[in-house]
Amino acid sequence: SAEPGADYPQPPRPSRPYTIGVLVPHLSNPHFVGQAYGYVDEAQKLGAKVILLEAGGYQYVEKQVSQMEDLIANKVDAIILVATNGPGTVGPVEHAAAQGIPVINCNVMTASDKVVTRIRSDDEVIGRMQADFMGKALKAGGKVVLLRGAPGTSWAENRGNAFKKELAEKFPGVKVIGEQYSQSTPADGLKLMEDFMQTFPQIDGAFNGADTTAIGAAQAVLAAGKKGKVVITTTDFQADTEKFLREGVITAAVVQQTVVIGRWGMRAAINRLEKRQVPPSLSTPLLLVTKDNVQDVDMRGVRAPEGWKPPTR
Amino acid sequence: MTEAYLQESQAPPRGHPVLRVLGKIGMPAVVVMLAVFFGAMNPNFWSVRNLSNVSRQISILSLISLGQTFAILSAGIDLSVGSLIALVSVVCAQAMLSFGVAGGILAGILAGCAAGLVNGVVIAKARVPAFIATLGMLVAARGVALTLSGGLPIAGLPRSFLVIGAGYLGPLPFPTLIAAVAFVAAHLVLTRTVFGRYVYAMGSNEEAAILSGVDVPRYKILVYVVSGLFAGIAGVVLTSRVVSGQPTLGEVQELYAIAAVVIGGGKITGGVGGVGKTLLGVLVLGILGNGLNLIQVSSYVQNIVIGAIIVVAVYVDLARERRR
Amino acid sequence: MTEAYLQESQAPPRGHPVLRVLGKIGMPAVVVMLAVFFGAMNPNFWSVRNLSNVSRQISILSLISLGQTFAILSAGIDLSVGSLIALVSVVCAQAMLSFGVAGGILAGILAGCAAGLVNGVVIAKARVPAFIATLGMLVAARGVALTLSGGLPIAGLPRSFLVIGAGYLGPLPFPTLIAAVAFVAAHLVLTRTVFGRYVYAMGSNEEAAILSGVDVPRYKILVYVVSGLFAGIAGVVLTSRVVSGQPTLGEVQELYAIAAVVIGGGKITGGVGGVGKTLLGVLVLGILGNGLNLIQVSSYVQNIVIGAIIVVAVYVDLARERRR
Amino acid sequence: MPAEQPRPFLEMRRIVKRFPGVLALDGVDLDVRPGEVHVLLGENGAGKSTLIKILSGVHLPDGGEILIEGSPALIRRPRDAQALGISTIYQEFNLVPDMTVAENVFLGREPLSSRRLGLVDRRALLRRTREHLDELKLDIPAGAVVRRLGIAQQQMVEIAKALSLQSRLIVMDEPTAVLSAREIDRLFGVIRQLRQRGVAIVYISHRLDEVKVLGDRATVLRDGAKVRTVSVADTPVEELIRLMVGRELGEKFPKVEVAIGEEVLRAEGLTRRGILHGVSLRLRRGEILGIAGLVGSRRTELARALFGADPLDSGRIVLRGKPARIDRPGRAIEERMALVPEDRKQHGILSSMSVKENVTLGSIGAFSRGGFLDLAREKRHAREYATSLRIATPDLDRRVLYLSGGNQQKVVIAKGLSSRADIFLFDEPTRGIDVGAKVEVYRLMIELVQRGAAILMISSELPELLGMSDRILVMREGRVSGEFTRGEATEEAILDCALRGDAPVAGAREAPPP
Ligand SMILES: Nc1ncnc2c1ncn2[C@@H]1O[C@H](COP(=O)(O)OP(=O)(O)OP(=O)(O)O)[C@@H](O)[C@H]1O
Ligand SMILES: Nc1ncnc2c1ncn2[C@@H]1O[C@H](COP(=O)(O)OP(=O)(O)OP(=O)(O)O)[C@@H](O)[C@H]1O
Ligand SMILES: [Mg+2]
Ligand SMILES: [Mg+2]
Repeated sequence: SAEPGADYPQPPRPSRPYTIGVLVPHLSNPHFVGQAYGYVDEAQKLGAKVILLEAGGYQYVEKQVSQMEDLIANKVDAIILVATNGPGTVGPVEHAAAQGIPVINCNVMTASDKVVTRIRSDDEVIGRMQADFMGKALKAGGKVVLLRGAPGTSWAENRGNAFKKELAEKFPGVKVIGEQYSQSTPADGLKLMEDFMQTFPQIDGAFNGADTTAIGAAQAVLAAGKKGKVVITTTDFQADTEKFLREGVITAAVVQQTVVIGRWGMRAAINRLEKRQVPPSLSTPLLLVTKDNVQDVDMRGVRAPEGWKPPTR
Repeated sequence: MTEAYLQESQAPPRGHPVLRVLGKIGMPAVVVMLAVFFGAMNPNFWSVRNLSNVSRQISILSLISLGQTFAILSAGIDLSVGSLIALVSVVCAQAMLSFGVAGGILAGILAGCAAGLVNGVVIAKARVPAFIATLGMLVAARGVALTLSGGLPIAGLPRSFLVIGAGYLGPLPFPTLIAAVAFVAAHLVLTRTVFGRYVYAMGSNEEAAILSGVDVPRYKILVYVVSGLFAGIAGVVLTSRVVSGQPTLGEVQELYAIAAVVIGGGKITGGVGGVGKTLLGVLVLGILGNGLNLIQVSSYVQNIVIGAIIVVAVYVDLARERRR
Repeated sequence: MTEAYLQESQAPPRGHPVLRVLGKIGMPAVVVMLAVFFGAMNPNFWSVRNLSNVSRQISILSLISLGQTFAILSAGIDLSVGSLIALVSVVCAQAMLSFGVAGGILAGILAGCAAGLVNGVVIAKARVPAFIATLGMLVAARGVALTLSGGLPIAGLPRSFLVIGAGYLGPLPFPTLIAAVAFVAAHLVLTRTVFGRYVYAMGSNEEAAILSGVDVPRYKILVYVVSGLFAGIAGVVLTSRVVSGQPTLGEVQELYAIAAVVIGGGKITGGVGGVGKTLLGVLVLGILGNGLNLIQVSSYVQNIVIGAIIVVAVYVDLARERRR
Repeated sequence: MPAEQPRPFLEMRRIVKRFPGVLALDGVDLDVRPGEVHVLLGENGAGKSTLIKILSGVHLPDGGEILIEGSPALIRRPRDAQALGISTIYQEFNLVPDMTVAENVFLGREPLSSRRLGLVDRRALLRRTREHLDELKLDIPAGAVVRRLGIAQQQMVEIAKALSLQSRLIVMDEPTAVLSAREIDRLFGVIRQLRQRGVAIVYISHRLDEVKVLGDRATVLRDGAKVRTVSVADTPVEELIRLMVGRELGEKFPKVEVAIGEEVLRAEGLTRRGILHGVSLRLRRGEILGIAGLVGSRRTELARALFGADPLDSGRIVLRGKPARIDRPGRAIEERMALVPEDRKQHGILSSMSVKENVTLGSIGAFSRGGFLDLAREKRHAREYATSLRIATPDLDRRVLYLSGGNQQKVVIAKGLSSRADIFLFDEPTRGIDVGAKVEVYRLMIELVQRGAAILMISSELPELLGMSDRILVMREGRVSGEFTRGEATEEAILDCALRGDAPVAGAREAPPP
């Protein structure tokens, strides 16, 4: 089948090797490692050099700002930015623009409009898709909880809010009975779900802003012997998510094609540097994965290949 | 001694009568109060299942707090325990995939001890302050964990391994049992062995200990190996709980481990404290974490409450001290 | 005192000859070494633009490290500075939207001082250990910041406010200037004023200070207000730098602030240290953070390198000490 | 002493103070007149320091009242006492080790160049400090960091500080405990001047000879209760002792000649740059070797060097005929040596640990099997020493922190004695302990040598040296400047030998700018 993301095609290999700075919030989960693979692999194909920097977490806006300054000082040709935070990154983006360094904004949006293009799969849509699935799955009505994810991050806010809005509008029968933020690790998801199940005798569904917490929630549900009795929806598709989905513990995953985001970001950067037209915004398709269609998912667009690691220098 | 001066010479702290009554009993009273309160707000708090949840949830904190107790008693500190959990988790999982369950567990625990050994040698031999030595390890160990794992969780661990985190013995979850055993063991070591006595001696007056013939460097190293060992066990248990090796586990746990020791009544400058006190500290934090979720306090507000209670709890405990 | 004893009584540490040579000069040597190394690896390091970047990047750490210097010198500690930055940022931004730039700045700085005051009173009056009091504040202040802001960044600050973070005076970024002024001020206070004397006195022997009639509680409170003040300034500058109020700013910065003080040569147990030493510590951390990016060390490995260098730097510095 | 009785400057009435498990003061009265030196006597733990700590605002009394010149005074904090013109030299040092002498002397009342900004006038600070130091004829640099001073120099700084307050009542809690002849003379000189100026002085000491020369009246405490106030002039020493101890003491120095055996310790040319210069000595089984010298003559450094606590630049140590490499105290202890250090607060006690744990720390191995402790046996062992040294403590689990100064010293001695050692290094062992206990310590020393041990005793109390030693070495500026046999040794000869050239006890470094 065609390489995923073929609908924003790979440009011809440019005449000279460009140096592209890539800034991501962190590199400690499959989502961003997959994306990193997208950037690095695509850059290789396009003969470009990548400087890949992580801020260490969404909370480290300041560090990302500094890293961006460092890249500018280091005179890179273009910068691909996955913003730790919308407004927080405005300053350096405009600074880069002023220095004539084009900025491509991927996955998490900066509030500045001085970017060449925005490439993402929309958080609102992710929230809505989970809501629609949840609503249909609980057509009889039911009680759901939200494991929103990391406090203070745009994705945790936006996905959760969109989920609640959509439910309220389309499925009044389905009630949100509890929601909580937590660090997005399986351990925190596990604890949170355990506590939810103590708080509420009856839970029919659990929304997850990120699959890190979903994996924890799945454990809790398994341990409570409630497998299949709780509809667990989540975002993204790391190995454990797939395992639990195949086992029927996690019911549905709205999957971002992180590798594709990476490839498109790099392609846009090169196109821009080669003076080609770049559309002001591109959205990478989302996949709704359930037990039934899991085998048809093309992992090339979702995950880095087995054993690939971000370049260590 | 300053605290003698403060203790004997100042009028007992004023403050709300309830506090003053509590003050007579101190930290145990705080623990009971919290439990009663949450139980009243949500009966499920007392349910066997929830209590066993709590006990399992605090097992990790318990383990690293025990290691921390050794470090702090000896007038040191171990900031690296949180990162060590991540390192151990990754090492344990990777080793397990190639050498099986036993191999993985062993590798994980050894990794913890090895890191502790490095801490110990840097502190005792190179005489770098414990704060700096273990801060360096905090940063570095996280880096190693990320490098080894490439930032990805290590999935596909054998089912048999998962019992450690998920299994039960009667109503008691395995992690709880492991923590309980660890508590007893640590208590015996601190109160009944030469090593334990020396831990207190180093923390109370290192120079006097040296002049009394205590081989301080040697036992200091041992202290951090012990702390690493407990981090190792914690890392293995947590890895089993989350059925995968995770390079992101344990962040800021070091602060809570230290908090547990000090909340219980341990002195951050060493020499004073013990396993029993640490247990109280762990309970306060554990009950808060679980109870506030059960009564559905928003996670933002939870921070405020937890912050306040930590302070009040210690205040009440000291109020008792001063009344002696 | 132990290390005094160690200095006298232990042979100078063996170890690599290079280290021994460095040992003669200590921390300044480390700073120069790092700069030379990174400059050699990437000429851009020495570019005016990059140096001014570095100076701006370390301005925040500088400010909170100064506050931390007061706290640690007085034998205390302030774990809350990181969270206070977030609290200040949110308060400052929200106030600014309704009361304009000046109002916002004022509100932010006052928020910092107020939180510091709370820390101080809890420590000096309720006599809760500084570690616990400020740990409580660390957790609570973050909660307040998140609650006030609903967890979301506060955008739309007036352009005029942004000069604070982005403006220049000649080649010097404003944040750098602010930090520089703060350094001078703090130095004068510590070396020339009665308050400064008392900070050292409390940290070196609190009992003696009390017996000499120093109003220790009062000055302790002042110490934490000062720390809060610096956190306030840092919060405002950072808010301007990230052109928005951010409830998640400053995490673990407290550890780096403490590290800066100790790396420079301050004694974690109080009484020894100073603004100059702290500056050295800040430089080590700042140059590392920037240089490793410039020579493109993978972010995973950066952790390992930073962790190692922190330890080695302090070791080299102590080697000098012992040679005395 | 004036016949008519001037109105007392200070009256303390029915003072009561309880500590957990102890009734430290049980209705004690004390009145002090202007221009008198009022001595407080009592065994260790009798309540002397507690009484004066209440007077200086360190402790709050549980009962009783304090009158200054007839009017009730409320003393809740040290500052209150200072405001009332009361200054105190405490038994435990209370200087700020990381600050300079000058900063310490004026701590809390720094001369200011700008009151509004609270700017310290450093020049005035140094100048006025020098004035006070000169009054005491001290050549300690005003800019020296206290940490680098010796224990005796520190004590003199404390005295300078107390005097600089221009107080009307000065309390001195065992000021001479760490001083030797020269400093003591200077101190007494000052005290007599103060008395002339009508300053009242409360003086605590276990050295009865001092009490005799200095004291006007003495108030004796026993177990927290006042026994009696007597006129020193009309009361013989034996009587004072009986009032304190409540029983007759045997002879002061229960010296027994023991057959001297073979050499167990030989030091040859011990040298540590700037500190020790080619010190050689021999110590034999059954022998008590006394070391005399002025403060700063490096006796402590010698002991520490022998014990492996300080490194040597050259010289060798021979133990029981075999050359030994003692590079750390651990080795010394393995070689069955024991050290009773001079500075109990810094090197002696582990204050947050119990009396029992302190006593047995050095010999803990003897009570353990496979690393596990036999707590019962340990306790029995500790109790033996606690009782034989008459350590005043409610129980063996009490933290040493809460013991009286002298009882802390007894704990340190017990710790040294309880080890399996047969070579003992005692540095000022009887410092601050009461007459009864001193005799007890001497007895134990005799027992040790009778059992074939060898003892090296550093002391600044010549009578003690003369009374107990078989031989006396005199040190000066890190050198052995003389040796006397028990027969030929006299106070004059030793003092002369120690003083010769009267070397300055200076040399502490200037402070680095903070
Ligand atoms: N001239 C000097 N130069 C430097 N330091 C000195 C000098 N004189 C005394 N000291 C300090 O005073 C301390 C006490 O003197 P030291 O212990 O060396 O001799 P000592 O005879 O044992 O004195 P003490 O009678 O107090 O035991 C020493 O530790 C040393 O630090
Ligand atoms: N801070 C304290 N806490 C508990 N007990 C104390 C405290 N200070 C003193 N004590 C007890 O009070 C009693 C009197 O102590 P104090 O120090 O007054 O004796 P002292 O007469 O000064 O003895 P010394 O001659 O040894 O200095 C002792 O039994 C001591 O154990
Ligand atoms: Mg006393
Ligand atoms: Mg001495």
